[in-house]
Amino acid sequence: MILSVEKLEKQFGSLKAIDGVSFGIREREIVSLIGSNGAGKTTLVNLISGYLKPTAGRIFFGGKDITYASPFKRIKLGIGRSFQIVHLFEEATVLDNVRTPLFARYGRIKSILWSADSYVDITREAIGILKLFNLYDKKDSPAKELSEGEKKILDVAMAFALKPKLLLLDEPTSGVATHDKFSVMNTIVSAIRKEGISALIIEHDMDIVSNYSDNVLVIHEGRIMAEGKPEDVMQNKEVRETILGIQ
Amino acid sequence: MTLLDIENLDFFMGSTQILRSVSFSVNEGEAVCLLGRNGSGRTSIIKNIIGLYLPRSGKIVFRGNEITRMPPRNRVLMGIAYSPEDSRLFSELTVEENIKIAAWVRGEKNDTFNFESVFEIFPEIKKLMKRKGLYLSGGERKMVSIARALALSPSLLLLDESFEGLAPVVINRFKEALKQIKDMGVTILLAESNIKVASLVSDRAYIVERGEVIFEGQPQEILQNEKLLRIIGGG
Amino acid sequence: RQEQEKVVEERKAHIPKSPVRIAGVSFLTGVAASPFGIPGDNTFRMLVDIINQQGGILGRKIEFLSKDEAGGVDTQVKLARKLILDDRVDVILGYISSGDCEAVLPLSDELGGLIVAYDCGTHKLMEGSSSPYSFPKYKLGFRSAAHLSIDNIGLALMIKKHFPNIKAIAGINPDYAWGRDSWAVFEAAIKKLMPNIEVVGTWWPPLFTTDYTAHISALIGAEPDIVHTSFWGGDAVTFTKQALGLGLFSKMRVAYSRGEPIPQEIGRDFPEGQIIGCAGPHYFLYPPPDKWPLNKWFVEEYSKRYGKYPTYPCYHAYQALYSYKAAVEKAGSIVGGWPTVEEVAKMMSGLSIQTPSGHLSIMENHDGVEDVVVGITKLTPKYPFPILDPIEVFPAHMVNPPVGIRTIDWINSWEV
Amino acid sequence: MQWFIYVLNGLYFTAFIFLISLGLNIILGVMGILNLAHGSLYAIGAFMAAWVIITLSGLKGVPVPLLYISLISGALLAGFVGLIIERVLIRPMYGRALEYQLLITFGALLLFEDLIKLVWGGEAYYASQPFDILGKIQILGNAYPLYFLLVILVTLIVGSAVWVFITKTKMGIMLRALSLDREMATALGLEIDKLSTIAFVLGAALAGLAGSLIAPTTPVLLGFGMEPLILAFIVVVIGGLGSLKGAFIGSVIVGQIRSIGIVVFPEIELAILFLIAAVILVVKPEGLFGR
Amino acid sequence: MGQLRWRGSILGPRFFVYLSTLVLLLILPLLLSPFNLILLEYGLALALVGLGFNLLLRYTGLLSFGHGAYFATGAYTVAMVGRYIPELYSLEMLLPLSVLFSFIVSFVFGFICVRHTRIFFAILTLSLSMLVFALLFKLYHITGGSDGLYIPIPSVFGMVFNRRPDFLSGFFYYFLVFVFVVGFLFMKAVVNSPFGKALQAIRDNEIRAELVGIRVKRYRLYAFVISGIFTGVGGALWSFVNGHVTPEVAHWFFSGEIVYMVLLGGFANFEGPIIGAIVFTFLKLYAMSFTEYWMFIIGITLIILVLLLPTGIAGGIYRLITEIRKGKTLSGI
Ligand SMILES: Nc1ncnc2c1ncn2[C@@H]1O[C@H](COP(=O)(O)OP(=O)(O)OP(=O)(O)O)[C@@H](O)[C@H]1O
Ligand SMILES: Nc1ncnc2c1ncn2[C@@H]1O[C@H](COP(=O)(O)OP(=O)(O)OP(=O)(O)O)[C@@H](O)[C@H]1O
Ligand SMILES: [Mg+2]
Ligand SMILES: [Mg+2]
Repeated sequence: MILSVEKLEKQFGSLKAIDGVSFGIREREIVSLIGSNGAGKTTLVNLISGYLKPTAGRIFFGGKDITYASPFKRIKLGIGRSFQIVHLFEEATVLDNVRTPLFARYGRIKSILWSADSYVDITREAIGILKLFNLYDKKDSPAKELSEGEKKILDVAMAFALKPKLLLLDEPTSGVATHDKFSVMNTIVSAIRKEGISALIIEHDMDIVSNYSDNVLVIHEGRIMAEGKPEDVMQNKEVRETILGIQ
Repeated sequence: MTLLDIENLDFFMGSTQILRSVSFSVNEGEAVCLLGRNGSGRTSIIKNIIGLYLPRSGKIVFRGNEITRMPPRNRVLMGIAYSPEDSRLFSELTVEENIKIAAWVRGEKNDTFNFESVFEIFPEIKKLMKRKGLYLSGGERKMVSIARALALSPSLLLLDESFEGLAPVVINRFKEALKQIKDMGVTILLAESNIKVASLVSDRAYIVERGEVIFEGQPQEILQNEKLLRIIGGG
Repeated sequence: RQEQEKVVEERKAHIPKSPVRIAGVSFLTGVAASPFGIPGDNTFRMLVDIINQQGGILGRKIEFLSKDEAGGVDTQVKLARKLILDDRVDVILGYISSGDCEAVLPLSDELGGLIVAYDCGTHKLMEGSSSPYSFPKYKLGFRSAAHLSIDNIGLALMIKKHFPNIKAIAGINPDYAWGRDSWAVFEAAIKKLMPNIEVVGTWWPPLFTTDYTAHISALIGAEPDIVHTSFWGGDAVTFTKQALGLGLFSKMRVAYSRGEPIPQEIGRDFPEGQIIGCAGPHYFLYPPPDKWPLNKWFVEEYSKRYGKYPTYPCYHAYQALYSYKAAVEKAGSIVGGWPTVEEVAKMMSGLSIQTPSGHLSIMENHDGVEDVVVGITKLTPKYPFPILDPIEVFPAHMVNPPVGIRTIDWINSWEV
Repeated sequence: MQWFIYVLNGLYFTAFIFLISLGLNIILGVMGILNLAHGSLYAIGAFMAAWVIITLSGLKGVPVPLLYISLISGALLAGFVGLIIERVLIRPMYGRALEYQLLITFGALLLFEDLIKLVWGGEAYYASQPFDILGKIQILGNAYPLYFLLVILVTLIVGSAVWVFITKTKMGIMLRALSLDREMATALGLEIDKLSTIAFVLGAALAGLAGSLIAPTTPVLLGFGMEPLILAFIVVVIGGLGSLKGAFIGSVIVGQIRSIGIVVFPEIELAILFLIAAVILVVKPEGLFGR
Repeated sequence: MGQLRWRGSILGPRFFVYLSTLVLLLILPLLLSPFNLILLEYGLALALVGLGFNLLLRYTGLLSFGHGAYFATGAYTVAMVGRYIPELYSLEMLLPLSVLFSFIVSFVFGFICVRHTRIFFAILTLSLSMLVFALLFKLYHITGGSDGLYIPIPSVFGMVFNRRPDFLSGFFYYFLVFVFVVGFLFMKAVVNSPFGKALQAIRDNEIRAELVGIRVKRYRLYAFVISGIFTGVGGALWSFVNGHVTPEVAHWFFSGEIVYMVLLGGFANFEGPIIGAIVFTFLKLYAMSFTEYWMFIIGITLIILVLLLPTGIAGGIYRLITEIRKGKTLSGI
């Protein structure tokens, strides 16, 4: 188990957004997190990545208790994430968007007197990642000039550049056109598999869920409704009714 | 009868041309879909129609009146409503206030807005009424944003990627609702990237590619045409 | 030696045709403009016109450059540099703010230009850091008026004379050098003169405070017999009005170090029995116009032109311009021709002239000395505001420290 | 019962600073613009009121109540000037970067300093008639000027009215929507221009009202607006950006601390306010009622 | 776009502009009147401030309205040493001391301020600088209160100068140019380094920056401190030129002038603040000696600038160059 969550709870005022959730993610496993709107998916990811502090429960990562660790600590431990709403360095070029995480990862970010361009290896690696995500053509445009979908792809590429052990992706393909959804997912997932990274992916599109995940976690009103292989979960009657809307 | 007519729209951002001579039209009571890849220019078209962007040249005609350079407010008063792809709720106002504001623009008195029709489409909203926009989940925001556009009781509804981020069960419900809305005589223009969703709710579709309209036809035609499918990326 | 004589000969013959350039720097904007800067500047302009009509200085007309003192000390330093290096003025007459004086006067020697401070009050301007100090501090820098020691020593002498039995005093002074210095001199003097007196509190509201109610209430709570203040302009008026409203004057007296214009501003409401200093011998009833025609002429000329009575900055402006004029004429008559700035400076040191308010002497430390007038307010049917009655005139030697001794050291050396 | 007077003094100061910071905060909240020229609007209000009062009391047979009504003139003029500032200077600034928005109001501040001088000259205005006429009353054995009580009362009324307006009325909610997302408010068809103008004019008029009310208590001079502006900043920092409640509590804190501080620690006066603001920000970075 | 193309080669036109500017700076004492040379020195000292300020504004996205505080720290370091420890009063001691003290002050203030961004940051820096102002003002017996303190001419490695104009137009001018060039090169390196990229990343999106492993607040603090030190050194150098320092340099109004001059030059360009600092110095002084309504002039200039030339002088020049280049290529075809 790279990640295990025990009896996690999160209360917002009178609302219990996460209500006693326990589950685990194995190494190299890709888990999809599905559920209706407002079920608590983003909240769960925020708890794991440290952007929210739980009201009860524990989170372990690689055997360590990280329940109250700072987000920064968790990044250093190897938890990477993307956001439901993209967060880019809007004014910087696409290349620099990917290069900056690399500088941080290689501990070069404090270098103050040498030009960024003089780090040829890092630049080369960044270009490799851009090629992987089909963004190479745009490498010199400022990120703000990308379309919504391109931004989404770049966002994932940036999380990827950190080479985390566990990648948390919040609707990585929402806003991406249908076909590109698959190619983006292909890229991400093959990269994840190649690097042996584990992932927790929030996704609404069941085609993608069933294509790319090893395991599915269904969450409803803050509790786990079902858990298992995609095929099995999608046969679950309750899931079909409340989440998928299929009678 | 054409409700919305767009002629030779050229739109620039800074010095880059985003839209190239875009022309298309939407008939009254129709549901029309703009299909295309990411970055093809659909959002730009929609923002030109609501007036957040101004074109360099070309014409936008609504109900026979040219509205190309009209301020957004006038367009809204003429019956155009818009739900953006990133929802854009007023984060410090409650859901109720978010929706009511739209009703006020339309001229409703303070407390007469009837939320029933909204609850019918999105029952989820009922329990969110007193929550601030800031604290909603992604999908909840989407719903409120659509509800807010509906509260303007528009005759033309502009929906930008409104199905994104909604759970399948909600999508199903929303598709049904769109049909009802259409039956009530509201014209719908949606920007979509998912041809399957588009084919279910729209009568006609345009394909936008690199800022140009390159195809017009039935969604079914596109579904059957390999080449078109590749262009819009609808695998 | 022949060479030298030739130079002197040439100089005698040579008085430039071009006008003499005099810069006047006063606050034309900002809060100090209306009470000080504009009256001072008005006076300069008026007197320049008059001198020019009478033929100028040694036959040279005056070209007057009127400059704003606003913008802060660094702006003034730059401006003074420009005036001396770039505009090549013959003299700068200026500065109301002590801070500006302190910053600008060192430039006189650094840049080789003559600078005459005309109104600023700090007693430290020409003093060294310990007594006895060597003088002059600046070869080319002067002040043509007495400094604030005359106001505050005058008040102390007045209190000793008229209210010898008081037990407690307090101070409320604006929180900047002017207020701090005024209080320091006053406190030293009164403690020396009346050793048993107790200071029950000091308050330091910032300049241009609009609400003194809290201070006034605190003063009332502290129960002094006399409150010392160096408020001027609007601050003095605001304080007085609000103190009236809160009933302060029914419980204590206030001694205003430069209060001369305030009774006029406030009118009949201004309470009787308050102690008022006049910034020198500058009071509209002193020197008595019938006995001192120069004052009569000055008051008439000024009020004809500007529809107002001159206030003390006007007198100070007169002192600056005429002491420069006198020094140039004196130096010119000795060296013949137009004197250099060094020659003018030599003449200015030790100069004594008649002014509308009596005699002004500029001492060897380049500081002016004057008598001081202090009075106690009293309502009379003749004027719509209280006038000063009785009036005391403390002569210059009683209220100005001798050359070479710092003011505070001088006061501390008194033997009462 | 001296303490009672101290508290009353604090309330008076609160009233004065509240009107200014309320206006500042409304403009800040709705338009996202920190109006550095706010002090100038206050000064304009003060000059106008002083001028009107002096002019009126120079005329014969002007009834006394008219002097009090004329106090509004400052608010009106400041509101009108606010209208012009908003139309000419602020309107092109929407959507522009923060530094431009700040600098344009800084430019306006410089401009107005000199315009005031052009219009009213460099001399001080003394317009104390309304203050003098009311005289003083005895409260628990202490004299207190009645005019100050009037100022407190007016502020209470105006403050409550503004609060109701912003939080309860349709217009107020629309103003808040505007403050949150200008582009979306545009797309929804809100009357952006009208709402912005209302907010700015309201804020400006409140500053002008403060100036008007203060004019009878102190001579009105050039450079009059600087100090209150700084105090209003402190209030806003303490209370929280754009928060009405914050402006109120912040003013109360500033008023009372100043009043008590002057009695207890006369040496540090204003510095204590900055220190308290700094401490509050260290403990609660967004201010007491910040978003 | 033109800027992009030049970036590649060291020997681009930009390099030649720099080089000729340096040569010009070195021969200017022969060309300018003593007074204008002094103004230029004010400008150069402020240019260092502008460079530091712009590291925060342009590269870290933080608008400080309180840089006067660090400026004052530098200037008052000089003044206080002159007043209390005259033995140390030499240029080679004063400059390191001003670095030290502006480091301390900007570190402490930065620590509080970097938790905020945007307008809150602006108001907060403003308030803190007013705290410095209030202290400099209040501690009259130590700081000279509103009158400020006199700044004597410093000695340099035992050399003593008597007249300030000689000092300023001789040794000190070249020293100032030297410090300026060093500061310029240092800042240039900073903004192009990975550290500079990190700052820009923080400016663009602090949530993401945190997420890619940049300690946002700490880096903001680094930037703040570097900026503060530049400003402090600028203040120290300025004080030698000015010969006097008062608390007004800590007032927010002075900080506003710093913002003004940076915008005047154009903050979107690296060189903008330098141009702005020099032009502003001349503009303000000549406006002041031209009319008593000088505030009106600089106010109107500011407004016109913001409305019509938001990219400042440097931005205007760049646009002009781009346009000319475009014109050339077009006519070439
Ligand atoms: N800070 C908060 N305060 C109050 N309620 C909150 C807060 N954040 C989230 N919520 C509520 O908690 C619930 C769970 O939100 P969450 O964002 O986790 O949903 P989600 O599963 O990600 O949904 P979606 O698919 O729509 O993004 C929602 O009902 C939301 O409104
Ligand atoms: N500020 C900008 N400057 C220059 N180009 C921009 C800017 N914003 C967007 N673009 C470009 O405009 C094009 C059209 O964008 P638009 O958002 O209209 O596309 P879209 O079809 O809605 O795509 P998506 O599915 O990603 O939302 C894109 O190629 C994008 O790169
Ligand atoms: Mg979510
Ligand atoms: Mg789009």
